[in-house]
Amino acid sequence: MALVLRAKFRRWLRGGDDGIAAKVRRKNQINDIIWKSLPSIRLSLLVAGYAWMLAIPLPNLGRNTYIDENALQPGQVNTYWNWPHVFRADRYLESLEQLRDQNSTNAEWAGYIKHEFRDLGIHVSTQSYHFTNASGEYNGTNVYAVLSSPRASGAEAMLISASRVSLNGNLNLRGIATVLSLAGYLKEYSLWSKDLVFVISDGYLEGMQAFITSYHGADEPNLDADPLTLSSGVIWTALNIDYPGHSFSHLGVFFEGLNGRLPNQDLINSFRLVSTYTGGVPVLLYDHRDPREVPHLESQLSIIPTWLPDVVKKQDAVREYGFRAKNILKHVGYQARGQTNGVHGLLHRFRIDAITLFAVPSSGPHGFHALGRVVESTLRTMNNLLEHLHASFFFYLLVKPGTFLKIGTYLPSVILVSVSMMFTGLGEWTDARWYEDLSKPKATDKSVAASGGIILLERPRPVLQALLIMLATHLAGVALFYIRTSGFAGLHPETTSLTLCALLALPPLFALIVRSSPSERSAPIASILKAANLCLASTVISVTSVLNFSLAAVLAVLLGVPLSYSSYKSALPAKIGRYAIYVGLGLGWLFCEKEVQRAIWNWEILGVWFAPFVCVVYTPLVLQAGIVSLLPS
Amino acid sequence: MANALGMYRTVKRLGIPDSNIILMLADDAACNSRNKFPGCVYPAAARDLDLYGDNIEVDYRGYEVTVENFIRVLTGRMDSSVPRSKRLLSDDRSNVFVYMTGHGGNEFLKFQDNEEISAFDIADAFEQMWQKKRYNEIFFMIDTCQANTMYSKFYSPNILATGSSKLDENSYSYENDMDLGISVIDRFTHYVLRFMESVNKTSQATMQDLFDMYDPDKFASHAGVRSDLFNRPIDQTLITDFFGGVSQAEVLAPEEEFYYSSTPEGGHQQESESFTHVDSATTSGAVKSNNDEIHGYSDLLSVVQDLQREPPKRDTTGLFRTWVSSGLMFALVAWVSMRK
Amino acid sequence: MDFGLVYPALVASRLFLAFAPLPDALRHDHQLSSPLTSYPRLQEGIYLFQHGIDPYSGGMFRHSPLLLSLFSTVLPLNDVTSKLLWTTCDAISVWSLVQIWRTRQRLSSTSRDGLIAAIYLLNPYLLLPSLALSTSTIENTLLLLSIMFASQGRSSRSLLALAFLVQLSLPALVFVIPISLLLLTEPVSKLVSPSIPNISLNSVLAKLAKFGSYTVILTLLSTLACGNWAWVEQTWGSTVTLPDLTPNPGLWWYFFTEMFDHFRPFFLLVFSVHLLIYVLPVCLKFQHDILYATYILTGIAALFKPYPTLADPGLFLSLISLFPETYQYLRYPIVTTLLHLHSALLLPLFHHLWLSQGTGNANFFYASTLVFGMANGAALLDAIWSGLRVAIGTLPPGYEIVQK
Amino acid sequence: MRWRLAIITYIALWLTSALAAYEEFHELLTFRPLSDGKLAARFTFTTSLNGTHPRDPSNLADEDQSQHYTVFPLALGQVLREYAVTELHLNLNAGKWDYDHWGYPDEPGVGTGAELWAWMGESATRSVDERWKGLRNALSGQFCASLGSLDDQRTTSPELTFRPEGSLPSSGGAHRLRHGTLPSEHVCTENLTPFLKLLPCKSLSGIASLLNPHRLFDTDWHGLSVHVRYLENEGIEVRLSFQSVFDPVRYTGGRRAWSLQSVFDRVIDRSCPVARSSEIRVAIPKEENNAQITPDFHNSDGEHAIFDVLNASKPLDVAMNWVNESAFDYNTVLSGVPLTHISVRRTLKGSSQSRGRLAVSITNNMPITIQTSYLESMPWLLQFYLHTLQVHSNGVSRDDLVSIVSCIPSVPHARPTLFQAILTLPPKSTLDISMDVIKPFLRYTEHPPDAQRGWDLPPAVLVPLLPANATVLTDHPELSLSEHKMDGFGYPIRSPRRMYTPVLLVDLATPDFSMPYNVIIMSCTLIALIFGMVFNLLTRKFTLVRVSSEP
Repeated sequence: MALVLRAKFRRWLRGGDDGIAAKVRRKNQINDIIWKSLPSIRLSLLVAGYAWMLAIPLPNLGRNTYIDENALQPGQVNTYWNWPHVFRADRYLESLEQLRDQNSTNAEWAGYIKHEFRDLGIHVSTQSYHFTNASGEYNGTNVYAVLSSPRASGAEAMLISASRVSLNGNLNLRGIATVLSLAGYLKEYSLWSKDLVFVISDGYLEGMQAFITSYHGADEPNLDADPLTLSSGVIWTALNIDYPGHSFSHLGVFFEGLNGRLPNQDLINSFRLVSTYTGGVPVLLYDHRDPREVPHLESQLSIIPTWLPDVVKKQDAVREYGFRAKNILKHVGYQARGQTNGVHGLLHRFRIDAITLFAVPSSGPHGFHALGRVVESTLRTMNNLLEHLHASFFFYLLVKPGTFLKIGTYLPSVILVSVSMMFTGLGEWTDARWYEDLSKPKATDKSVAASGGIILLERPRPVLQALLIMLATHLAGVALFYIRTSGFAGLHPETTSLTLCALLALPPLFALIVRSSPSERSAPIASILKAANLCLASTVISVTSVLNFSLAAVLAVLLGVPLSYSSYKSALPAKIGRYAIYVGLGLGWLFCEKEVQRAIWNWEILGVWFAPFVCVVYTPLVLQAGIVSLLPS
Repeated sequence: MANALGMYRTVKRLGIPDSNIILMLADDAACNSRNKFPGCVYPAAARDLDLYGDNIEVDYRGYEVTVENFIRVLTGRMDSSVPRSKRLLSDDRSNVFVYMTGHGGNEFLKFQDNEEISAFDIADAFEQMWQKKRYNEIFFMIDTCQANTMYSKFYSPNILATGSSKLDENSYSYENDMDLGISVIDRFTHYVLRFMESVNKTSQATMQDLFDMYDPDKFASHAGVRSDLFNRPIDQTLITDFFGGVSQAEVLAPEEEFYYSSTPEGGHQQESESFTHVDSATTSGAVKSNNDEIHGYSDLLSVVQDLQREPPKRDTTGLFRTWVSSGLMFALVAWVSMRK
Repeated sequence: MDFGLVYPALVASRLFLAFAPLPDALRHDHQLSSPLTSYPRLQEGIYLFQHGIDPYSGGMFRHSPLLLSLFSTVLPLNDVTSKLLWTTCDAISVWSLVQIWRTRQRLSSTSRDGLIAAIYLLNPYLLLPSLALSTSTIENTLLLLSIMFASQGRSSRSLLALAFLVQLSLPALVFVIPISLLLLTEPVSKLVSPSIPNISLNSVLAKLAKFGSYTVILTLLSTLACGNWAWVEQTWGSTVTLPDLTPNPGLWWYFFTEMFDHFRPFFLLVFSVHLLIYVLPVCLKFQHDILYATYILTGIAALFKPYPTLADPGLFLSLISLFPETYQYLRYPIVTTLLHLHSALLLPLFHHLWLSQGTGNANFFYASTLVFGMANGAALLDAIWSGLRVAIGTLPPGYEIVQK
Repeated sequence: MRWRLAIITYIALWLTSALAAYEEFHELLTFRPLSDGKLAARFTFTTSLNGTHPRDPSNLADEDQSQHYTVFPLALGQVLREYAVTELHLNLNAGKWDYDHWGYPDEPGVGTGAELWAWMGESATRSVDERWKGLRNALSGQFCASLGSLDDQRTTSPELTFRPEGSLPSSGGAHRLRHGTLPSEHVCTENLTPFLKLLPCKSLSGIASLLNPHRLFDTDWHGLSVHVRYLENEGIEVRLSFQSVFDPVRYTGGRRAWSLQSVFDRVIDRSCPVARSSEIRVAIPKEENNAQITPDFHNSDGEHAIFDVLNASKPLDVAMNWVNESAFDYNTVLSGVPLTHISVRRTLKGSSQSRGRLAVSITNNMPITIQTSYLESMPWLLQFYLHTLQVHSNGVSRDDLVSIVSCIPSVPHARPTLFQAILTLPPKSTLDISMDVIKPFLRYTEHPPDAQRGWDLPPAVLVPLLPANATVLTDHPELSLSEHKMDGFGYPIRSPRRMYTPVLLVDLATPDFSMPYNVIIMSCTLIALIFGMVFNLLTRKFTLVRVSSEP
């Protein structure tokens, strides 16, 4: 039996009489099969992609974090930070509060802090800076001190910083007090292999931006800052201490940096270990507490919809899912916009792995004592480093403290969507090549693909026009960006938004009066435009996914379905309706004023690419889809 | 780190001079600025005994600790300019003691985290030593994970080998110093050293006694012994044959490594040096005079003044040459474009 | 599109771009200029030379002594002159490209001229290196000039241009044979109806001898310029021994970064020879249309040369505008385009991730260079296929073409 | 046990010293309280071999006549003879010398890491480079340091900055300088042990007995150095010195009072019998009058309180105390003016691994124009773009202030850059020099085990010079450069005041060290694929086949 089968199979392979012809036939058959099943393939890919995204927070997905760099040895040391140092911190706090109450000037703050550092015998200096952008000016004075460690060459450094304004808007007095007291305490050690650089930066972000850019000699267009008079070595790691409240219950870790750059995961993990085991302080992602810990707040913390029946809501798996989902959503919110929350994010672009320790304000139980010990032990851990943190530990998705997803487990979701878009585009492109010939086939110039008896003729494709349309839309995007970031727009945001919306939305309507292509002989522009649009979008998504996963995911959600199913074969009202939707999708953001403001500020002061990206890449892509839906078939 | 230094101290205590010890240490634990107790390395968290002491000679340290150097030390294939303190000066009467510790695995031992030495390498090196008559007997001791696999490939005669753990076993650290933040010494070495403390130059303790001391429960691993290549009965082999007197030994470890030998000649050489000092000489209490005027910066100044006189000259010939060549280049182009 | 209008417009806009404010990082970008073509290194060499230090005694300067003597004497290199010079080079290249097209069509002017010019000048692969003042632009210009003169049958000029090119970059040796063959044949398209031309070996040898003599003269000039032979090892030698492992879009650098020391010489030999293997087969297969062979060889050189920049594949991609007859027989143009799109985005991105941002490691950029290699390989293969496929023309219904 | 041994050595040494007389051994320990509460201590052990000459390199071929030393270190002597070294300087330092607050060091060579330089006469039989290699290895064996890796990639001859400190014998050929630095080298007990073995009294008696590694290696800065020089019509002199900066404030928690016991954890019980002179000198702070030194010192030269260890009462524990100072007040000193003529800061800007910018800013603290020589001897790990050299004085571009004396560009995998220039510093102003640098890409075999740390780059060396007609200095005697530093025996240490900048750390791009096989496989696969397909197309011929089934 088997023998017969094998013989049959072999004959099928060899194709009986004429081998080559049979091979070609078989190839065509396979092509036909693939071609026929293409729509279902792309659909299934799309569905699979979105399903994967939804599956990311599942409790049984993800693995426990571990320390990859053996040298770190987190939490292996005794800490000697103790009440005397806490008292000193309290004394600093008192005088800082005086400064606050007399609402002193930047210079007075700087003067006081400088004096205190000098009293400790640490070389200290100040740097005043001056930012100007469309929306206004920012002045301030940083204080920075370099404790050059004994016995060491001073070629490496660690940075401990506290910004004067906390990330929740209050003054970060306790943070500053902690740093001052720590400086005095750490000076008694002689075991630092790296210099310690203490920075009390003015303002919230801009102070540290001024300091770190002039430390690395990077030139900022709209920054005017004093040169630094003290220098130290290469900064490897940094801790930013943010302690706005009176006391705290948890330590939250903020880690997203500018343009979606993440610090090495080892830093976060070792901090988590130290904080949990040395300091005895539980760790949170951001300031997001687990609803299950605080039942009375559950209603406002949890994102599980309330209309669900309790049977579902009380399921632990469901609550776990909700908890993780909210963490991820926060992460996506920060990373996709490329913004940072906390000073640490400004350091990443200089290859400094940095995180912010945020003392989540609450009525206890912890204070200076716990924080000091955690920071001391974390610094000892960072001090153990012999090399840059280099294990490829920069691509991860923290779903909750101590649990993360490897890149292999979350990236495919986005890639699947982009692949499906790519297939759609290719299908559209090949479609446009053939048209059904209803007349009798003529003898000349036709190549025939025998597919189900229908005779398909080849036809030219108007590539150039399509490409020109795309180019035009992207140029429009550039214009949009420059106008929106101009000084005028800063003054009258609403009017600008309206006019811009109109300017961008109306011209494509002329596409309506384009007469449909004279004959079947040449493919409709719309199909080519759609194909190109989809290929470009898919490329953008897949390329972005390695740089900034959250952004790619958002793009995949926003662009995936609308672009794949943009259609030009519909009646006029439908066309208009579709177009309106696309306009809303592409330009709606113009009207969320606060978001736009923040994005522009981030671009001008910190150089975050989110705003230009939206204007020059995202909006044009959507508009192209809109134009597709306007164009005649 | 403490493992190797402990051995070093032991063999030194049993009377083998530094000149016959070759110590290889890959990291500078003692004076690393991360060390809370500078210049000290303690074998226990109690920190009662400082292994580094104030008298130690490290022959290979830092990046010098490589597989290549280790093999060269064993086989004696050295560049002529390598000083004798970095050589293993042994002959067919020398007993060599080799001790290695560090991160290991099945039949390999890591050096500096970036290269490995395999059991075959060491076995071949020993064979070379045997053929070049560089040892009489070797006692090989190793303390790593899966240590016993390292001596499984030996095939040269007169080698006695022992290891801390067998295949698929880790050898665990004895205790952890919470001030240094590292684990200080491994169990196997810790107990071997403790045993050695009971040995002195005249001790009659034999290898058998040492091996009898092995205890899987204390080691948390099964230490192994290989004596089939060894042609003497173990219970008549004195520890001091390897660890003391005129014998010779060697100790090594990749993370921190150290190796030690003593040859009769080596010994005498040292002696003779220390005696040539006494010698008659005549007195001349010439007091130094202040008046020789060689000031580094004075002739620097002259350079400076020269510089100020004429600005740095450009090499005109080079410029001339370039002019000529570019001229000729253009001539060529012109000529070619003239031609039809 | 009228060439008379398009050409000046394009050149003007190119000039405008040259003087537009551009980030300084452009000139240091590893994709746009290799150690052999980088503008800052050229400046450094000239600076050293003018301060009486032999630039070839160090490892920094690897440009030809001809450039050295030219820029240190006749046209002193400063920002303005160099921008002007590079723009002129582009203008010349475009002009000669159009000339090649016209001679190929045996027409004084065609409707495609403008398009061809645009395809060359607006090609980002060519535009960016030229804005970065990479000397690979000059190499492209010399090659195009040489091809143009060759197709016009002016042997001395074309061979001289080629000799200059070889002085600048050794891998250009692959063009010696096709150019000398091109001088002996017609540049008109014979792809559709191949007919074997009869070329006497002696005439080829004559051309080669001529080329040889020019090369010798220029070599002597170089030696005269810098007074010793050190330059040979620094310029030509570096393309063979690869002393500088700065990343580039090519396939060599990472291979020889990771190579074991004792295999290095062997693989250097293999890679260098491999580049030459293709010359004869390609010339034989396309002897009916040597211009096409030359075109294929530009693709091969761009793919396999030791220190490529984006300008090399760029030239290959732009040259395709000379052969419209092959378009309809390209098998997978869209795939090639997408590959190029991806790699064009990935190369700078991964370069940034590895060297500036530090989150990615070298393998990222290496992977993107592999993608780039695939893209170029796909383009090359498709070009060869369509170039051969043209000869058969359209098929009767029910038939398909395969290779046996 | 211990004292018996001591007595035996005492007698032996007494005998030998009685016999040996044309060799002299002097030992000196100087203390200098520093402005920021720290304490600089410096041990100097000088052995001079009078009436001898360094070996003439021209007769290196024939057998060397046997040498007989009593107190002169034999091991070192043998090395010097074998390689015919005229002058030799070896420094092994750890820490960063803070010129602004500590002033000039007593021993000028304070660059972090190991530094070795030697003047050797040329010889037909064995070339200077050959002997330099031998010397490196010999010393690395002698002092347990990895000086062997000071190979050609790190050796230069900056003759402008490193002048001979002694005299060069007129006999023999011209003399050549070889200089190399190893910034990542560290100092530890294993270096001190052989160092002590070179001393006639080892560490048993005399001030050498104070050299307690556990304390010395805990200091903020410490370094040991060996200097050999030949003085015309005197002889060969070997100076071993150990220099360290203690921080009494850190030990005592606030006060800067110190004593031998507190800093060394030892006192002097016995003096070294063979020493001609054995002194402890404590610099007396000028402005502060509340400083008191115990016990009463024997004599003083105004600046220093001098203790003669040979006939002081044992055990000797010198102590210094500031009466009614409960805690040291930093606030006054840290705001004070720098103690050196110029202050130097060198940084490497930029965070990319492909290029950066080297910035040196030099401040002239003097009211007069100063000239300094500036030396960069940089391994090829950092390559200079000299054409981007920019010079700004107080923000104004002043290219005329820098005159390049010599520049030898680097060769990858082979030779370092040598860049020497003379800078002119206008009075009370800051000179900013900066130039672009590019970071090369190394073969994966060239990276060290801890490749991701980066490479330490050697310090730049500056030598401040005054124009000969520096009369302006009358009102700044303490800052005068033409004043000779006197060491213990009233003759000048003939060394210019070299200033070493801190070392830099450059991180070079690293390949993936686990990849070689994968890379070879993947690259070759791609190339082979394209190769195969190209030749497939070129060699096979086209044929038509009928595929459609219907006729």
